[in-house]
Amino acid sequence: MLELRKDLFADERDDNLKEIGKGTQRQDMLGHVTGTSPYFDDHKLQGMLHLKVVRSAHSHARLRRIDTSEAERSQGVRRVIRASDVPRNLNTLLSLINFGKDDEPSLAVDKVRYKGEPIVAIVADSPREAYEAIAKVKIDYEVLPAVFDVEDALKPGAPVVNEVYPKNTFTYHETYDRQQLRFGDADRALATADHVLEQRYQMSPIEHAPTETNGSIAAPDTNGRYIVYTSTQALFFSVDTCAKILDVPSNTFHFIGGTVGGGFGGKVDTLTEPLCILGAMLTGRPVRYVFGREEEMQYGPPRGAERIYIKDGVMRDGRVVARKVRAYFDSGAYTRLSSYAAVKCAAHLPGPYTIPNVHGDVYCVFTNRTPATAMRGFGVTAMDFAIECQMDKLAHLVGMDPMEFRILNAYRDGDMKAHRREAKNTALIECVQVAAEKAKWPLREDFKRMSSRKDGGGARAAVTPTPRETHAPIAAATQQRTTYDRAPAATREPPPPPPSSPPPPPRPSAPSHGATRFSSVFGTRRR
Amino acid sequence: MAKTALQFQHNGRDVAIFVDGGTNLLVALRELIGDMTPKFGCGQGGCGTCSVLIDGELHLSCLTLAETVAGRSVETLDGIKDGPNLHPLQRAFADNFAAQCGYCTPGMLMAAKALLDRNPQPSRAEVIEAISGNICRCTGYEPIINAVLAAASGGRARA
Amino acid sequence: MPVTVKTFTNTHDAAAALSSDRSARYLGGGTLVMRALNEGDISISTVVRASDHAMTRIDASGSRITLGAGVTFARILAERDLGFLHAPARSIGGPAVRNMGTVGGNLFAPVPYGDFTVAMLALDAVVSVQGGLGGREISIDEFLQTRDRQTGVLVLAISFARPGSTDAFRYRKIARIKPKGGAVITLAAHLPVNGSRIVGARIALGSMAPTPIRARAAERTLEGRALDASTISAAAAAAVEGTTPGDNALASAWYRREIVGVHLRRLLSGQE
Amino acid sequence: MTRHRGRGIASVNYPIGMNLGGDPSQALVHSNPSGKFTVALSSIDLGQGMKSVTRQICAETLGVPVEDVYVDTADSDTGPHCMGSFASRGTHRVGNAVMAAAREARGVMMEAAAEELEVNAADLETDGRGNIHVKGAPHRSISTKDVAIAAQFKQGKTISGRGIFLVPLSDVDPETGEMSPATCYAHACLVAEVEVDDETGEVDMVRMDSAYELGRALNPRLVEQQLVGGAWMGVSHALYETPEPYYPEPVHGPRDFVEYLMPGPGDICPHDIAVLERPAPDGPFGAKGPGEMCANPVLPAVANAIFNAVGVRIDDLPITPEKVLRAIQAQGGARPQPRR
Repeated sequence: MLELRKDLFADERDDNLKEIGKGTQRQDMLGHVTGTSPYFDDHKLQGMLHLKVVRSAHSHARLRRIDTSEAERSQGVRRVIRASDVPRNLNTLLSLINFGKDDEPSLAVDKVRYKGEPIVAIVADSPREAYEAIAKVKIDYEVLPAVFDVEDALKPGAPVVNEVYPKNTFTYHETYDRQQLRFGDADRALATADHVLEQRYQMSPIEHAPTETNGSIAAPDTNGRYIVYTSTQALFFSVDTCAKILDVPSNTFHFIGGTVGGGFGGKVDTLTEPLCILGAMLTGRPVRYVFGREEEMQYGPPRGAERIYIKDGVMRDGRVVARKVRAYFDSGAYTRLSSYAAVKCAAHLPGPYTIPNVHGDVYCVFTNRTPATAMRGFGVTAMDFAIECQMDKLAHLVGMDPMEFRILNAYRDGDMKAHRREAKNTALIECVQVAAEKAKWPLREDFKRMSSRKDGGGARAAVTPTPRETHAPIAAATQQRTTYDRAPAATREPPPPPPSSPPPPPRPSAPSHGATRFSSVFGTRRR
Repeated sequence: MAKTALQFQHNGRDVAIFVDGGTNLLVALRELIGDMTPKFGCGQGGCGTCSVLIDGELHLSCLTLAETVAGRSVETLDGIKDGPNLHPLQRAFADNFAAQCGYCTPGMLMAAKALLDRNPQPSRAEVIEAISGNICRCTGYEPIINAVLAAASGGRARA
Repeated sequence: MPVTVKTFTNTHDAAAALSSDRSARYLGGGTLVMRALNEGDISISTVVRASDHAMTRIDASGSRITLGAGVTFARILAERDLGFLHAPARSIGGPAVRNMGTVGGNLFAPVPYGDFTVAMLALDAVVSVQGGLGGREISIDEFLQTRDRQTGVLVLAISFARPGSTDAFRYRKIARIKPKGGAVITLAAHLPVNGSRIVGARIALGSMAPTPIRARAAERTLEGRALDASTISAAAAAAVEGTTPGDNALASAWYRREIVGVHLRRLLSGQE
Repeated sequence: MTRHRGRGIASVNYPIGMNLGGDPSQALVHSNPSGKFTVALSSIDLGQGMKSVTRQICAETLGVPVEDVYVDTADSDTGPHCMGSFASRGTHRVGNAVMAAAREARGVMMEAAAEELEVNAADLETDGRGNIHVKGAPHRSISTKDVAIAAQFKQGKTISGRGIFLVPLSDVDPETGEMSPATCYAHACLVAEVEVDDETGEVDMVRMDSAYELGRALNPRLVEQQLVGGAWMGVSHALYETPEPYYPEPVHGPRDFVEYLMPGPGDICPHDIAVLERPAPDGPFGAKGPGEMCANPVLPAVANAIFNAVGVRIDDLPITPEKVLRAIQAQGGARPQPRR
């Protein structure tokens, strides 16, 4: 049951609208209830072939020899696609926005880095014939030690998962093995806090489990183009990824999609389209490549696991004065989108609370498992779990009601957030108050009267002096404040670094490959 | 490849096709008949998106050997409308916003129809049981349960 | 090689076809064989069917019940005389799977499937099979112990004695998902009573070993006793004895061992 | 007594759109000669309602009934660029692009109407029912259909508009993490009530009460779909789901919907939702985006409710019966906390 609380923030809204705010029927509902909504797989083309991939049997292995000769002679096989057939067999999804290094082949070349990694693709007249050919591909593996735990992967001597990132961590700003967040002096505040609580949290991987599995159908179209029916969640992402991997201009493709049987983040990776189009290019026939359910569950990318350590300092009166967070994103064998999630996660710290001292280190770590990708709440869901369990424990520790504890610490308009931007348009306090009301959870009067719009800013708008770390470069990045952001309130000069500190390493002059720079111009990708 | 001739009733019409050995009914309906309303979700019997009625009984078309429907009646979502008019279940699903991505909807509707055809006034528990073989990843099931109950009580909008 | 479908009108011919071809599998309700084909199991290249009506016959009129191997769970649920089997039949899949899945196929279903067979094991069923050379009857205990070697035979029927009272047979499937979920464990108990004493108790457990097994230690604690609190506690304490559960996606071996006694106690004492 | 009830809460915020901005979306809006509008997008409808919400935004902005607008999604030949459907960016980014395009189209439509009515375009208004009239003089009116005919065949005007929305890219300071990750945030607080079986560790959901602040509920029924379905997914993440049940050991991964656990229709509980609307200054009609954050408060709220019920803290997801049972055993039995 849903109730609209029009009484709250009414003065900030114009409710005199005609179409907005109405519970209008979905444009696609009639199509859905009659089964006529067109999903990618609802296109059957004459003479369609079927593509299946041979997947790695091992989590980490060198490929000594791949023998496809018998498979090529197998009944109904139109084409065996090997790594050497892929025009540009190395990519990373976010290269399209200039973030990260190419680190993932479409078909494994000399090494497999996770169980289930595609090695060879078979295009055959029927799925059955493709399966029969798969059984005839002979692969000679040299099994290598594998690493599955994010903290083990960071230990000296750990197996190198992906040679592009030999330290098993994504490289930020061409230098850092993590994304940092530094706001105030967390260590000093922890030293003077009434209570300190350090805890470990673990988010599981999650499978998106859309009822429609990932897939695409590609076919030669008139005038040398290819038509592609796809389940992608990001049409031009997929167009440009395919153009890069297949080394053709993007207008070679006519992508059609837009009606998708659930995605939740699991259909961003453009997993089937490049090989499907390549199959159509190499055979001149329509090709269909659809994940089976087990493939979707085990080799389709999951939401990655996250391990999070939080150390908080809290005062007897309930104020959280310091929060120190170390988080590890389990990216699996390749980057995909986890590098991005780690930055988003750092920006999310310390949750929707005004805490004057925040210290965050967020790592994107490579392990020998199915590469992770985006999912609903990407970069935030696990951190919210950790933070909110932690908040409950802190409230318990100081003997406060957990609702009132959150209201007390909630950010308000005008407060300074840890990523050094002013909090605006906040409404956490009101949400807590309304939820309490709905759940008949008693709040004391003064907590019922608190507001996101009152008593923020002032001292809460200041950046606490933040010590520089001796190991870190000191030059600050050029800040591009958006029109929505005001500069932070004046801060006191941070203390100079200890005189004994070694000189900082030189900082790259401008962000380039691998730097956290999000190009706004999509489609004019850098080669 | 040897093919087997197969005749059956598809949504009240006689159809004849030739199938390869081992072809399942889902593939036969989609690729040979051209009825795209049953969907592939798993091929394992776990999701219900391919549900159809065979002689009025709910079956999973992906686990049905096509040859076994010879001479029988197969009903899919494409056959439940009354001419241009929606079936009361279709109307109730729409009124209750019981679809998001829409991919599970054909199977859900067939499961619901199988229930209402033999039990026009089911309890909430019976509705839950009836759709329990169908996976929905979007809605949280609540609007679907409400839609089936609404259709049973005369297609009225949600209570 | 494409799949060949062979349909026979009698079970002898079907059994002969099965036993003479290692790549042949018998198609019952389709939930195992069609799934395997869909998933690319190329070890199956012949599908054998039998249209013999005996395969789908239910004989539930007397004290000895016989279910043809092709009897579906939906048909059991429609049979008033088989009320004591409604709980195990309803615990299989959703409605569509129950319209398709068969008693015979369930005998072969690996963990986490095969719950109905747990009930059959508790009821001391006898399995009628037809091999290439002839028919025979084997106890379900023996059938399950040798199940891996039974793929070449055709199961014709399964039979068992009707429990003496509605209270004498109990069944419970512990699943995480409701109402349709894979079993964490499955429990079935047949507790014949003579006077007030239990005589010939059989307790069967699913997911506590690679195939359904008897909880023999727990059975011994019940034998000759009245079903009172202390007997139930003793049975619960002994439930785990002799089991060899494994880890799977639904639960760990540790968890299964921890809860099997709890659920056996609840089953025996009629607790939710 | 083996079953214990407990309540737990969590409150969260969520950034709307791709972190750091730099994620543009475009839209094209055009009218056919009878005044019916098409919105061309390359954005994807995954079920979240992209087609429906942009349709309402377009109709409201144009001042025409929603039936006069149809949204066409995801054709790379006809739809202009969009980053895609993720990061809660659909309503906010695409909605703004559609609004900009519709505003431009409306401008042409009003000019064309002004020419027909021989008035100044600034003196005209739409009635939202397919007519344009002089402010304060409803009888001096022309239908959008007649305007479209006149524009096309008489005046030679295209009633169409282009829109793009771009939150500028923000850099990140490598050392301090200073950045502008998002321009607006949605908020939520959720109370979960659970029942825990202290002999088996099983957790049942009893009910949920929640408040979500989403800027503006552009279509409350679509918002309800997201919040109800999203909270279900939150319960699923909290108690059931994992493709790696023995993480980090990669064994016994589920292969089907029996082994991959998600709550069934018999596992759901009543959920009472309040929606708050504090408009985002840069949102279309103030809207933010409910799509992703709806699941997030459920996970910790459930974990905290379990603590309240039996006194154990499970910090590893999913919170399986095994983890609960091990923790209860480790502390020597359930320790129910004060009921609240």
